[in-house]
Amino acid sequence: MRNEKTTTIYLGPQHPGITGNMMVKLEIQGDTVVKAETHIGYLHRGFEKLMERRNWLQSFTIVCRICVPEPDPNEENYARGVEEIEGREVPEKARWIRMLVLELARIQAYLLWYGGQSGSAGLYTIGQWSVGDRNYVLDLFEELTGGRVYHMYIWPGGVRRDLPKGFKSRVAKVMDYIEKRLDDYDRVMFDNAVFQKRTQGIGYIPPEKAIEWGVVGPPLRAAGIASDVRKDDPYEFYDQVDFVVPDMYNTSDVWARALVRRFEIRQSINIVRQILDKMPDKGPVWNKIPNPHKWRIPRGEAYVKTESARGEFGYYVVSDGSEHPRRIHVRGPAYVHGITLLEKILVGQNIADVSVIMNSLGTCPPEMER
Amino acid sequence: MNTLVLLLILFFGGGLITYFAYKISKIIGDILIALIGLTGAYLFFQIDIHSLVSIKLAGLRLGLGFNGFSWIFGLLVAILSPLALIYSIPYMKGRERLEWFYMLFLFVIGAMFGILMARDWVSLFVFWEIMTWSSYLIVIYSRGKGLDKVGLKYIFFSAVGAYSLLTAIVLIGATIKSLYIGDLINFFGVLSLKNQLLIGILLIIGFGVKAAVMPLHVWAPDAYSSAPMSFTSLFSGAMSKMGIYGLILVVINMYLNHGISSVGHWLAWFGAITAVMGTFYAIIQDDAKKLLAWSSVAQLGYIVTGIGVGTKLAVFAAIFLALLHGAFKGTLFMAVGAVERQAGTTKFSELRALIRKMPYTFISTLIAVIALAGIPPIAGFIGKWMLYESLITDGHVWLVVLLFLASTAGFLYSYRILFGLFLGQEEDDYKDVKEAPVLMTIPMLLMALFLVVAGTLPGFVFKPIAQSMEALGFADITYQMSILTNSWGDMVDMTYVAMALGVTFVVFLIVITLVNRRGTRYVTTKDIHTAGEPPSEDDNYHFALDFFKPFERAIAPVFKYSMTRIYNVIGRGVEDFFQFVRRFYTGNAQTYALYVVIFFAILLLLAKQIF
Amino acid sequence: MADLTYENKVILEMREHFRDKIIETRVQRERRVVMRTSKDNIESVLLFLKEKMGFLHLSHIGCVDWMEENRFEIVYILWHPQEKINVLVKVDIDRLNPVAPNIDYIWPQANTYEREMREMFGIEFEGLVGPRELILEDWDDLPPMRRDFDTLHYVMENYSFRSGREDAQNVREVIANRTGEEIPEFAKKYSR
Amino acid sequence: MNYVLNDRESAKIVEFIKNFARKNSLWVLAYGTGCGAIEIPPTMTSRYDAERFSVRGAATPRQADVLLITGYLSVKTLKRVIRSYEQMQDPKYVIGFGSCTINGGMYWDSYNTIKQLDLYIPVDVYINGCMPRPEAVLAGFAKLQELIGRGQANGWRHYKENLEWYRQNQRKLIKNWKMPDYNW
Amino acid sequence: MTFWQTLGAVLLTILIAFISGLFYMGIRRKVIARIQNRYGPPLHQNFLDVMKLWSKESNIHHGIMQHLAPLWMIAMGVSTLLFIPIVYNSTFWANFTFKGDLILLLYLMVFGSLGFALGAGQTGNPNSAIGVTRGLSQMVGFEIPWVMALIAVMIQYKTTSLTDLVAWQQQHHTWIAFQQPFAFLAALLVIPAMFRYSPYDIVIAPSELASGPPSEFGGKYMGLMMSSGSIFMFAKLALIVDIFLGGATSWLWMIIKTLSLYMIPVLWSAINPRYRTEQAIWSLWRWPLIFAVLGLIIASV
Repeated sequence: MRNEKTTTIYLGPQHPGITGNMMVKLEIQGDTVVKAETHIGYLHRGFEKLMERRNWLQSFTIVCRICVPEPDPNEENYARGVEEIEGREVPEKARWIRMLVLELARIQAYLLWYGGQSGSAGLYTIGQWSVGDRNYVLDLFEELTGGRVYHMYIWPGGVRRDLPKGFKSRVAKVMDYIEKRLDDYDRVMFDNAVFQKRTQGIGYIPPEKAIEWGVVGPPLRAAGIASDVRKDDPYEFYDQVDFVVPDMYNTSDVWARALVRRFEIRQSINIVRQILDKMPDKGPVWNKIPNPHKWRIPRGEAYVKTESARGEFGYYVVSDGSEHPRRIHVRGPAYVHGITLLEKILVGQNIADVSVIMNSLGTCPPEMER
Repeated sequence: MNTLVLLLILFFGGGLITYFAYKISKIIGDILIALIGLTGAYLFFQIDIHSLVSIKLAGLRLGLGFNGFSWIFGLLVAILSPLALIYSIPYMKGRERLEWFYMLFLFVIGAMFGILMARDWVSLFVFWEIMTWSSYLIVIYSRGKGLDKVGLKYIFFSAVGAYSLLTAIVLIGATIKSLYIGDLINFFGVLSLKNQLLIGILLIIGFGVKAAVMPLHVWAPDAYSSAPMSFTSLFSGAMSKMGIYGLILVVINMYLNHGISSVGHWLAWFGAITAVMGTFYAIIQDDAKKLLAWSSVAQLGYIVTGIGVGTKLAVFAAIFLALLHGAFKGTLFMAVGAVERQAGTTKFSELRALIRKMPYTFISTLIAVIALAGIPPIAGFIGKWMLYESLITDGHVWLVVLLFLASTAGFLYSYRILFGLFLGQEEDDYKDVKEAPVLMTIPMLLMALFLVVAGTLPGFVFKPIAQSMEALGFADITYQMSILTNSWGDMVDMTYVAMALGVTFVVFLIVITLVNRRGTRYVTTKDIHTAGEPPSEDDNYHFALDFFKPFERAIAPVFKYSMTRIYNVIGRGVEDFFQFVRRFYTGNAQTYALYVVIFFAILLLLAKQIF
Repeated sequence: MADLTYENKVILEMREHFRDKIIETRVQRERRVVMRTSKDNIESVLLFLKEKMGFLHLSHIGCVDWMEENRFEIVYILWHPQEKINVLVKVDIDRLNPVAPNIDYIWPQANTYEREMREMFGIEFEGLVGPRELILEDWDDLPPMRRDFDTLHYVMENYSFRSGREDAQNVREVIANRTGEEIPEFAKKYSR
Repeated sequence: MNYVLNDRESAKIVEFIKNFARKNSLWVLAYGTGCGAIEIPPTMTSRYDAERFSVRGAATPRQADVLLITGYLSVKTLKRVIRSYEQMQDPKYVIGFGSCTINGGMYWDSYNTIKQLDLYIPVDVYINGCMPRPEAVLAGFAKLQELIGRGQANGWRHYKENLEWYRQNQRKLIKNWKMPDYNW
Repeated sequence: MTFWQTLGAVLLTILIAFISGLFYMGIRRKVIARIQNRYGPPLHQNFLDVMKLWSKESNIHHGIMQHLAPLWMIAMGVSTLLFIPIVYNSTFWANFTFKGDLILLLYLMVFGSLGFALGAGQTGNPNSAIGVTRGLSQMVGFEIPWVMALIAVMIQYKTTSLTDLVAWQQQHHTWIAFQQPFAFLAALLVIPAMFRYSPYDIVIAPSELASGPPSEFGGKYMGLMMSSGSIFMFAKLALIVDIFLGGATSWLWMIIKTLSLYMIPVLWSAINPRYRTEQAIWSLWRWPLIFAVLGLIIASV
């Protein structure tokens, strides 16, 4: 029976306001959302099933494709999961390089977020700038790994190859450039009264419920809770670098989330600089694995997690002692943010703000879809 | 026999005959009322303006007869009433107690003619009361839920009006010893200022109730929307004009012609605020009938403003708007009635996409709405143009701003009528709806045609208005067939407007229809961009509920502010009066009774002071 | 070795409170505690962990199909925001009669995980509200994440492949035709 | 000289002008169907700036000319893609983006993605790679423009003529065909 | 002036307005691209877009009102243009300027939007309807300060005729912008809203409504809309130039003035996000309204 009390609007899958390929079905009254329902499955390609058919090394090419905007935490998670079960040591330099890659990935993800957040509020200039500047980071990746988007660089036992010559100085240069550009973004985006009006006070997540509702990453920090996997469950050498987890932006709305990210991208640039300082110049970068076709991982399981640009990225890796993974289950931040949380906080919001809120939560369909 | 008397006999006698005719056979009754309506119009045009019937009754000199000024309103009634009657035949088909309804209907028409003919206060009052009571009985005719409250509200405010009229008449009789309207107008200057103000304001209250001026408008939206639509088209289209007629009588003939313009200016402010508030209320309605009712209140606000300002162009504009309002609001109420009859409801949230089912109703609604919104080249624009120009040239800046606010906000509800009833997502619920019967569409289309013609060649309408203006005491009324001018000498030539719009429209209509004609095809409204998602049966894709929510949110503070403004103007404690006026909406019978008692007490006090 | 006091404290307290209802406990590594319970006790264990022990955050619910042992293993991974500890609570479910208790009243986001497991493994959750379809649309085969669902077989049945590299067999010739390049005699043999 | 164009020549000229306009104004439907969507923002933004080649985004299918299938298509998305494609106005073009659209790419054995895009909708240009770089995307657009200029990008006509065959393929995958009928 | 001369002038005016309007849009795209660090499309890109839209081989409509919708727009655009004096003191380019005045133009300019809204309504797309409600609400927002600014000018110069206003400015060698600065400021502030550029682009709002009212328009309908949009844009600019910036003595001046005026909303829109509807209305009822009231007070004293 048709529901006459509300009007249905599909936000996505083919919609300029949606992040990626998913759908939020909005029931609206006037221009207020009374019910929101997230539908996913448009990007499902069953990689968890596919990994069961691949061997351990082949699976590594699939994991990076799980989250398109920021593939490296996946590779990191997979590599660390396998290493944890197998007990494989990673050379010191490889761990520094991993950190470098992860932080660069975070920077480029935040730059992409700049574009998404401002674009959803109708400020297209920032998107053009930041996505354009993001190419400089991707150039670094290309030089280091050979790929712009999918790097397939961090793998069990280390990383795939050493840094090219002069790479460090180029990284430092790009970092300087981006830091300079960030001030431009601030002037146009954060100092803009219209942008402030559009983002302040919307998409409120009650801080006392935030942990319980499964909020992680920047949205949780925007609620005033300093929670960061890099601090809470340190991996690689994150306990040896100096950075601050922000908890001073605690209004828990879209504006606070934007400020948190604005703060964190600068933190990441700092971390990159520290990594460049502390990284040893010489040393192996890969602890060689046996013949991949015969490479068996002992029976065991591991839950590993990495802080991605959108929050905690967890992998539950199970091995049954064979050449193939038994089960690799991915816990992406968007899996919680994009479905239950989004459905909850969209109620009562204006339809003009739906896309803004979605971007602020870092909803990313490919990782929800598996 | 004199045609004047014949006209009255036709309607009052006809009303009684109709009563019995319907008892005998519905068909005979139907034919009879159509005949009566048409004969009435025919008789009206046979009337000699200068003929007068004088009656001496119990020492009172009574007189019946049109003058040039009341004739123009008679014209409105004479043209609108047969159309409404003919429309009414199919519309009312199958209802109960038709004999009762039609008798009252004809009584109302007769009473309106009577009011316009009345040359003395007594007969005016008698006909006024006949009109009020008959229309009251029609309002509560449908016996629907909540109608008793509506009727109570209506009769209560009518009673207030009637009492003030009566008091004024008694005062007039006491002061100038003549109940002839002409005598009052002539000797008005002789009266003391106190009496001038008292009589005038009592009369303004009396007439203002029917014209639904701001604090007295409370009854109008409910009464308009509760009566059968065939009657409402007359109720709002013509009957409210009786109030306008009275206001013109008071403001122009009495005050302005004797050099008092301040009362008029106050009235103009009331009118402008009525226009704004009526518009805002209209925007938030969900029922087409309610929306139109509020829009009537707003439109009457414009007319009252024009009268209040009282310059030549302003009064001209007011009368022009009054005639047009009869035409387009009549059309709109008829169209909504047609929709109600065919689709069963007038709620925007339930109706949708009737355009393909009821094309003729849509066309007439479209034209009437364009006239209502005042968009050229349809006639409504001319009235608004003259009104604005008169206000601007006369320096009433803030009134123009208010009226512009009302008219711009008026686009919102104008669009809503068209969208809510005729456009949007088509659903199977309404697939069996058919176009209204011919007898219903023809009156609508005729009036729409009139609006189009009057838009390009308004001179046809200007001619009688100019005559009536001269009867009001304005000299040198000049007009041209299609050119409008203001007192600064700026002008608009409607033929050029119509030509520019029409020629471009037609040329590009040909172009867009012919270009790639084979590739142009119609698709259903299910084939829309739903973000790639195939539409499902269970979901509603028609956007109708809380249509102007963002605008409502935006004006919410203004709303509050202007309400308090009005009550400040009235000069009472804000809170008290707000509470007090709110009681009218509660519909509690005791409060009305209390109000009547208080009112009487005030009247008595006043009367004691005077006599 | 790091100090594992709180990890051990969790185990002790759980042992004390639930006694033999907790089947297996171990500290997997720093910040990881693993325990196993039975299907009937899982709700009370999780509630206790959340309300009493302060494991407020549900990180993850995973499921592993141990087809050979005829069981599904559901893993609830909780996080203690103050003590920074993950606890993995495992529960086994009969593979032939896969029914598990619904816990989305404890953590709302569990709803999504449960819907996913229902779809991917065919596990029924008692009293789970929500649309049936989460990811797949009009799926009528075996739940795809079960071990006995053969994705290659399914693909071969339902999709058609572009045949081999036949489209690229005359690559060299195509390029030669376009550019006007001469193909040396010896290369013609290998140009496919 | 008194040379009058005959019908065929004038039709040719009209066709040339039409194709010129079409190729120099490509509006791309904003539909990120697969992971390739991540390379669309760089393509459209400041470094690569597809707009200088007259390529810009369009919000709804009614206004769009080009449907960019960015990567693998799951069956659920295929249904929406078909609907979006059929809502686009002729002439319309499809660019298959990434190896997944060509032969399934690295998801060749996945139960939920299609392996060969041109079985379901006609493809005018394929861009290979996983993922194709923005330069490759621009090259793909250039190729499409070249084809349009020569009047050879006729996938939409092919689709109309062989609708039965395409429908058959589509319905094989999409079990619940619940879409409004389009009066072709 | 014979009939044919008038017709020729009318057609030429329309043509020039159409071409310059499209070029203005091209310039806008280019300027915004440069602000965004890009090269941007060629200046004539909009001509190609219009041509392409007209050459579409299939065009769908959801009913007669959608078929007619762009026609209302073009009828309004063309008629508005014809009632606006373009070249001062020229009998040839006079068009219909002596046949209408400002109040007519104010109402004429609504004709198209309302007609188009009807077409958008018939598509049955909820996004279109929401876009229309937003547009109408915003119209109430900007019409009030705009009309007040115009009334201030009208009562100060005791005329409602555009020709007289232009003549006054040309004879006194000054601009009303200097004589009535508050009204000009108010008008200037509402220009972005009139053009529906950021931050007032709430009607189209791609990321919220997927382009709103025009979302079901494609092919020739969209093409006609773009054409009428360019004409109407030029008309609006010419109107403001005539009222506040002294009109023009030749087409060249008109183009220079309109183009420089056009750059104001363009540059303003490049760096602004979108308002929400009620925020847009209230932003228009704040400073623009205050300036308009000041102007009105100055004019009426």
